[in-house]
Amino acid sequence: MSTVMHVLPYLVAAYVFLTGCYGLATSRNLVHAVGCLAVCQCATYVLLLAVGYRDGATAPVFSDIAPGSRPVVDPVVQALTLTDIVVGATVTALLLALVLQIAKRHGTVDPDELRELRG
Amino acid sequence: MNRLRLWLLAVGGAGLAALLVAACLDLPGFGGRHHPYGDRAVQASLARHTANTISSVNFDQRAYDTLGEMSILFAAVLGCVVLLRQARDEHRAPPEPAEVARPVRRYALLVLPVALVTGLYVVAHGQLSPGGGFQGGVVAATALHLLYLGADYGALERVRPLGVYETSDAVAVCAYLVLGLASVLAGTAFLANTLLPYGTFNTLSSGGAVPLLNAAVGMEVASAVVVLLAHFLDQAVEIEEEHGS
Amino acid sequence: MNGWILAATVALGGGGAAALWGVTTGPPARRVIAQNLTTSAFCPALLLLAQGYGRPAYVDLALLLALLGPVGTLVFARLLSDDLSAQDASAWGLTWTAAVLGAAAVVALCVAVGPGRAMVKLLVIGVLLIGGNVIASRALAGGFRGVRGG
Amino acid sequence: MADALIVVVLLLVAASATAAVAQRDPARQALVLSFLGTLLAALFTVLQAPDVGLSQLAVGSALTPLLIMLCVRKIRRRGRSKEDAR
Repeated sequence: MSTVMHVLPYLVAAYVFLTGCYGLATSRNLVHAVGCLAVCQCATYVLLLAVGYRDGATAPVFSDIAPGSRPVVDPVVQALTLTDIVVGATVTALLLALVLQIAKRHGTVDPDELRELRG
Repeated sequence: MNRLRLWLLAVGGAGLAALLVAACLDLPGFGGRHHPYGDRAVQASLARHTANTISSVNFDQRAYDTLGEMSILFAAVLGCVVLLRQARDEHRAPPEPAEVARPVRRYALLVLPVALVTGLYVVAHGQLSPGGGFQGGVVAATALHLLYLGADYGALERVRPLGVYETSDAVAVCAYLVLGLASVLAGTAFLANTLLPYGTFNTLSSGGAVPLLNAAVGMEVASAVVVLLAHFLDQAVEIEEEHGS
Repeated sequence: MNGWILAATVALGGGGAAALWGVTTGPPARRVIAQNLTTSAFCPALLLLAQGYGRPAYVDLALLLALLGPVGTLVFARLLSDDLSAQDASAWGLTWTAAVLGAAAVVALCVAVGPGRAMVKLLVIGVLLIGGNVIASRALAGGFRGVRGG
Repeated sequence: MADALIVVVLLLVAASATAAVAQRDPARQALVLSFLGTLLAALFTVLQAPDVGLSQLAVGSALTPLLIMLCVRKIRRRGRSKEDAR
């Protein structure tokens, strides 16, 4: 159990990332592709937080516990993940705006049809 | 062509999967005790009387990175505004008000202030309990859009003078920069948290400049999300293409 | 470790698996109902986790979910109203069962924390959760008619 | 006990990520993504990161689905008005 437990979160992160990549590559709709990219981003959150986890520890937030009374998890990766989520959300918004612009200019959101239009 | 692409994807994916699994097996085990950066970050945060260590990392120890994050958000919103502007061959057609069931309308109008206050609470307690400028800003901005969901788009447009939100977005980014420059003028590094007294641990005014930077980020995020959603809503609801063009 | 975390595990595992199944299969109406069920399963689970870890600060997560979960459902109810109006998207039995389970969790937690500020916060979350879910169900069952234009 | 909880939530995350990719219709995918966002918030709580959980909740439960659904509606409306014009 314990050896599996030591790598399981990382493997789940890798699996989620690869699944998102598969969806991204085989997508027939650009809006769906943006959703798949969001799934890829989820993998990075899981990986970062898994690196910072400590068994039996709690969050390094001392509003309701005394400092030093319990072991705490790594706050640095949590701050990184927070930035990651913000950037992920803005990337999603910007890409969706681009998709809308493509739909307007070319009349389709299918990447294959778009390639044919290009000639 | 399509078969070739799938084969290429399969080969690349298998290679990437093998590399990722090899990397995972070599990573320090999940739940280990060795977190040198984390321990030092907690000590630094406690030395500056900030109860929420994550806020301390974001707005004190790595405040410069947060400035980068803010500028990404600002630039992304700017990009969306440019991409989603009303083109020359489009016109605006005010939508007909939707028929919303009365309980839903009442719920939206009742929860709207509650959600706004919750957003402000999350921003204000960012340096104490879980939360902070980003989370609270998104909640407050989402709360405003209950007006669209529960009433109709016209009601939202009346309480949302877009220019004000665009200005406050820019003002918030400037405030963050000015706070950083203030510490340079005081003779320390950019965004160094040495200017203000650290205050009493676990009170609203503790942590030196952390609450101020937190509030600036909260304001920026809230107005950025409002501007962003406004342009998407305009596109989805109001702007129509001219026929026969 | 303790019963609270066990209860949260059951809520997250059972409720999560059921909601995932509902969200991925079936007609659109059922998927949206399952999306609404997500909030009513996860919000009590987050409350139980806060109690199980002994961290009152974690309660904020449940508060935010109780506020924003129904908003998410309203988004779908409004923007999918064309698809939903063709089918019957009401599931009152399920809604009230979820409401009773959520209320039971909140009452159990209130007994555990005792009177005080924490209890007031728990009660607020409970009211928001149950009210939000009932209203979201109402919105799904034909709360938006004729949203063609807007 | 804590490990069992983490395993349960991680497996659910893997399953719902697969489901999100497998749904080819954007509107249906948005439903799964909103579920995934809430589930990730629960995972982050279990991994003792309430701050991150809060922001995932704020973004994933309402904001991202709203953006995707608005996008879908705009594209659908375009298609409809094109057909009307024809």
